[in-house]
Amino acid sequence: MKIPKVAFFDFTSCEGCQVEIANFDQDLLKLLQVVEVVEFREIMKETCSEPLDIAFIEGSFSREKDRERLQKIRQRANLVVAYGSCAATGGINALKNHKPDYKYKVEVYGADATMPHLETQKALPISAAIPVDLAIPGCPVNRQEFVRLVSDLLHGKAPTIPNYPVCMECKKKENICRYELQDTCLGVVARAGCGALCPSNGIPCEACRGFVDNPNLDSLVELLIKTGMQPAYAMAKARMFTANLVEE
Amino acid sequence: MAQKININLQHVTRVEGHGNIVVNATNGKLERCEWQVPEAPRFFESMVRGRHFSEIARITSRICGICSVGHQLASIKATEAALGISVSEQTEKLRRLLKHGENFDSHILHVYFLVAPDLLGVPSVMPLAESHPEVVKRALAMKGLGSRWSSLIAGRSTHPVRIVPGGFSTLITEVELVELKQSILNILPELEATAETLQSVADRIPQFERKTEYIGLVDTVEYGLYDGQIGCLMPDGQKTLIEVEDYRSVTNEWVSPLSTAKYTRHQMDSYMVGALARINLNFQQLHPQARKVAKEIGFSVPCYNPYMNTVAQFIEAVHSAYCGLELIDSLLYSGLEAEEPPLIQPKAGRGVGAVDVPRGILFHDYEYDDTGICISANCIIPTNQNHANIQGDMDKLVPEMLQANKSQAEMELYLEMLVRAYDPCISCSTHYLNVTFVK
Amino acid sequence: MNHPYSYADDREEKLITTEGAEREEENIFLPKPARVLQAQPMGRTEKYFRLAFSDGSSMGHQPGQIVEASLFGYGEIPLGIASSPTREGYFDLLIRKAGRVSTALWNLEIGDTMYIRGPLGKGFPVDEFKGHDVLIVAGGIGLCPTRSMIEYIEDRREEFGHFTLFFGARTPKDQLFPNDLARWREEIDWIEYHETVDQGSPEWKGNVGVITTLFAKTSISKGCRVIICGPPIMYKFVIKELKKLGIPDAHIYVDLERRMKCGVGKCGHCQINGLYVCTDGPVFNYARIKNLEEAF
Amino acid sequence: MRLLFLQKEELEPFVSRLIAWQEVVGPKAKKNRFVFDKLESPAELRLDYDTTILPPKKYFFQPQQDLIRFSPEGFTGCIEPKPRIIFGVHPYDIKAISMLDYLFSDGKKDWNYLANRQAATIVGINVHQVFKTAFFESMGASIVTKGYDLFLTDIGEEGFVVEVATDKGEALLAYGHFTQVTPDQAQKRRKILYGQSDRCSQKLFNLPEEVSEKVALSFYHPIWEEMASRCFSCGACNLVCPTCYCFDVQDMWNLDQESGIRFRTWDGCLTEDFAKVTVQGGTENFRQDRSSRYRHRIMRKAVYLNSKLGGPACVGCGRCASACPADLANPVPVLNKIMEG
Ligand SMILES: Cc1cc2nc3c(=O)[nH]c(=O)nc-3n(C[C@H](O)[C@H](O)[C@H](O)COP(=O)(O)OP(=O)(O)OC[C@H]3O[C@@H](n4cnc5c(N)ncnc54)[C@H](O)[C@@H]3O)c2cc1C
Ligand code: SF4
Ligand code: SF4
Ligand code: SF4
Repeated sequence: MKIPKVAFFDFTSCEGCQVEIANFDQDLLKLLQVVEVVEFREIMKETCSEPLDIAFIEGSFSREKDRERLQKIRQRANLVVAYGSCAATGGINALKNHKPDYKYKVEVYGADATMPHLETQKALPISAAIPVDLAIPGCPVNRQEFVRLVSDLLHGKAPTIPNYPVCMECKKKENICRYELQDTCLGVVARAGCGALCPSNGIPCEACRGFVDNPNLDSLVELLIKTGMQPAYAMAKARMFTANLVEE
Repeated sequence: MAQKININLQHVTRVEGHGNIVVNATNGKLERCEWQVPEAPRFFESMVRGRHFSEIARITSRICGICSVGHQLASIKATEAALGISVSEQTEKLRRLLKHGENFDSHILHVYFLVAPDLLGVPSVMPLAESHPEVVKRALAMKGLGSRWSSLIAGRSTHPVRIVPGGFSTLITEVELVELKQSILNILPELEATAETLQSVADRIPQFERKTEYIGLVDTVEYGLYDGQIGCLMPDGQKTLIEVEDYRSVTNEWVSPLSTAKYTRHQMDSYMVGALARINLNFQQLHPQARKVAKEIGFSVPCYNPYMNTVAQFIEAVHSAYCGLELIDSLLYSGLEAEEPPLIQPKAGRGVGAVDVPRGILFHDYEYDDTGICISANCIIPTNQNHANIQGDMDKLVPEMLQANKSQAEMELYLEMLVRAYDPCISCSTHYLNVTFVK
Repeated sequence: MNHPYSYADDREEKLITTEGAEREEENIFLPKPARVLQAQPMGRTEKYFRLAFSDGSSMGHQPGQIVEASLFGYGEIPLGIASSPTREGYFDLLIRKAGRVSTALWNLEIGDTMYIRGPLGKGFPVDEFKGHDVLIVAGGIGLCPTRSMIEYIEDRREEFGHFTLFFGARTPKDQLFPNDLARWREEIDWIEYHETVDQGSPEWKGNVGVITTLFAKTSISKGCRVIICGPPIMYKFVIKELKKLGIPDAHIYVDLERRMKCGVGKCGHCQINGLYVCTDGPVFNYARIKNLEEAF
Repeated sequence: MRLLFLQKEELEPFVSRLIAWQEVVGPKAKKNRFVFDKLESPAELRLDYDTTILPPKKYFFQPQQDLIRFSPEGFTGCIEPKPRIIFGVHPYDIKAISMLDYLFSDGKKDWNYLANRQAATIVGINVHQVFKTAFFESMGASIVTKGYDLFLTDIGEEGFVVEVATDKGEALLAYGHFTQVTPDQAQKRRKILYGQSDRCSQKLFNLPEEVSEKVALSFYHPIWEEMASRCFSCGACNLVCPTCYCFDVQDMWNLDQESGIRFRTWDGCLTEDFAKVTVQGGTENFRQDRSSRYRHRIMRKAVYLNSKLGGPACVGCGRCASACPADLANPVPVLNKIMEG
């Protein structure tokens, strides 16, 4: 296998996914033997203009003016991987999307909200601007899954992201279900792949990886109301990381 | 010497988030000198409105992936203050231990991955793997400890999962505490080696001073990181303490047409937060081992050189390692109680939480209605507080460099190093505006 | 109430003690390496492979049986064996590029190694075909498992009655095994071959239409034994035609396709009601499964 | 039948010595539930448990189990059994283990399971507290007469009557102080094991054979659609079931991108893609609707495997009922309703 050239790019995000990559510890050195990182603004001054085998993009597409930069990346890269939920679905950034434009500006900027340079659009996945070959969900991405999916790509094998709910992984971990503890949980509709990290640590799943292909959202709302949640809030509950996926 | 300087550094590298430096000068006359922040606005204060208190910290954690531990702690403290929840001594100790973990982790990341290349004369850590393999191995080992430290306590180092109002949803075990202790002990020699490396390159740190106001937490229990009052230190040594609830009287945010970020000012035109501010404020509370290292490297307070922030960070990393060891011993000595976070009854109220994250003092402020739904929020991020100070430094530094007839390349390097020294976390972008620049 | 079941009574002995080495020998997940002797693209997305086990052993299969073929790192898939056991020293597979594993296998070339477990499942009960006329109705890729039977009949021609083959492909480009087809078209003494395509092309002179239109071209004897293999929707229509001809259900054999992960009756993916396609099939007597709701 | 007696205060030293000798797993408390887990000390053992979140199948058929390790040099199988004592298994779980033993040895033997199973010593215990949704009585799983090596019956303050069923069980005796059983103790044991038939809160109103016959004919019953409309297809009901054993097989490369593993993981027939295949030009899902998947599970428990097992593939542990977030996996009301109609 020829050593592929890869580069990392970031858009609207918290950069936590990049940090997760840095957290590979000594394994990072092993990874650097199978890929060549040629550009990674957060930790490298080097830039390059050569063609890339893989461009990893973190963050949402949230300003029209980023489109051009994205298109340039697309032109250079053989494969484009949107990694992290911001890039894959819009992620947490999309939580503002369903609020009328003027409203969030006023909330944050008060009287300054009318300044003309406040233009932002909805936070969208990278795929809203350019074609993406693979979107890896997760807030932040799960390191193991990231490596596994990229390794599949390097071998020319279409990567598999689970299409079953987090409950599957949660049960394998033998956790007590949040619902048994009178709590709520979005694990029933959330796409697995994280190893049920949140329920395993005693907190509900918030579906940071988005939903399975056909989430039973009606049943979810019914279930949340049964746990005592206000109906209006039950409808909004599933929108934390998935605002772009839930209709108003 | 007639000289035309035209610096336009788009998206400064090896910093978190996007920032630009623009400097124009002709014949030694400065025409323009700007620190610009073109990061896309993200509107977190708006996003948390209408969400339940149990979700808030998980949302605001996403302001920043590098100091997400600190964001969660500040957020949880604000929520606890608003809902009138108190936490056990054990929880507080564990949170302090966690805070040290984050401090260590982030500082190592900054010192090794972002600043070291400048000091060792390479563009990034990548070539170091060849030229200085021992340095890279050391860096990875230390970074590894940093993230394991937070992960053991909080479930994950980036966007931790176990920090909840009232305590921890899952407790670290005593076995894990012992394991953590051993890992920290194993890393102490690496810290010593780092001190030596730092000493050997100390002369490459630019000599530049600008007197400014320093702001950070001042705590009675320990060196201000997890808790305390807002301490403000003026260049003349005058120190005032302000309650966290009154943070707005310190931050005084204002919108500058020059920059996309909201600026802050207190008693002077700008102030500095972060490791250098903390160390200037709290030097005497540093762990003796950290003070010893400071002495070895030749660091003393007060220090007005912003480039020295990196050195201050390293000294803090040493401090956190030793304090971590002591906290672990004290937790093991008293034995871990199997505590469950309390069941929380929502009530209407407002609360402010402050934590000194690696890049400086951070405020979260929330108001809840009686069903526990957030009705207003305000977050003030350290990097925002530093922007005006960075601009202030540039305004003094650039003419000095012009005076000294520095080349454009040198100027670029020094300006970049200046920005990097602040370890700006630009993605913490709750307050950013989106300004179109006049070309 | 005492428990009314006897499930374990006489079956418990099955759990005999076997020690390490034997277990490894019997490890049902360990494949055997096989070398690619020939590799030739066919159709639009298919590729034909001739293989031989690297240890020289023979497949020893029944026509209609399957193998699990794999490449490490990519995974494993079920494939029908496309050659007859009467032709020794090699076995044939035909692989359609469909997803992860099949694409990786498709990319192999002469000299490469494929990993094979098998033969698995139940093939065509050849003894029940002996002495009877035989009709094979193959749609698309359904030709490959049935090819093992076709070759078998060719090699043991005297054991079978009149042999008719219907082959339907989507378009002329999708036709498989062109050399075989050419032979079948010409050598009419041992095979009555009829073909059709769903969509013709300017060069195509043959029949155009769904596979059932071929029934009008010939007459099928009542005592004929029939094999059907093709895409799921084909079965219903072909069976309807066969009913019209008065062929009893018990003389019809179908070759079914389901998701498979182990091929040895454990993983559960291929279950149709109570049956496992991998061990009870993939070849089923139609009379036996016609009432299973999930079969068609 | 060989019976011995173990005094209550002799239990702890017995378990202690076993722990010193081999890995011992047993029911331990996890908040308000129980799990089988490695015992560090006998004090953790909770023989008064109602049921565990996952059944003991996890020790033989692990949630994730390596099948093959490969590298450029070659490949090897991974049958790596580890001796282990499973202490405190309820009768219904023993019965379920026997079923899996059968299913994994039926046809081709699956040594990846069987080797683990062989390496285990099973110590049974009578049910103290009945789990809230259990119905093992209706499934004929309240009593087992085989499938264990030792079986303890707690006869109260005195201690345990211990049935020694196999040589493996016999081997454990050396680690404890056992005495002869008195006729009175043996009588108490009989009463406790066979004399309690009405402890489960849930019941089937018909015999499993009758259920199986009728449910087999209820393929088009409206109840499937009714129940499944709220189903999340989450598979929780599958995974917690002691008689569910479906799995997925996947390959994965190690960091070096050359070596790697082929492994299997638990799969569930309720999940959307379980019966999905890739065909020319797309996919085909043989159980596309939630209701068909929901029906498949219930049918598999009540009907499909009966001919192999000689009875239903459900032991009435009640785990699925409590694991289902939507509260609809419980087979009892479904089966009873079909029987009524
Ligand atoms: C009895 C039988 C005989 C077959 N004979 C042939 C043949 O001779 N030639 C041929 O080209 N194809 C044959 N197939 C179909 C072939 O198995 C699938 O095309 C192949 O499994 C697709 O796998 P993939 O990894 O490429 O696709 P992916 O979409 O990546 O599938 C992932 C996994 O799902 C399972 N899967 C997906 N689709 C199928 C499917 N259709 N059947 C079974 N499992 C599936 C496999 O385990 C596969 O590895 C046969 C299938 C069966 C059941
Ligand atoms: S805790 Fe959440 S993820 Fe786990 S089983 Fe319950 S609903 Fe599913
Ligand atoms: S179907 Fe439910 S009750 Fe029956 S054995 Fe499985 S988990 Fe237990
Ligand atoms: S546990 Fe309940 S919701 Fe989940 S798949 Fe089973 S029946 Fe459906």
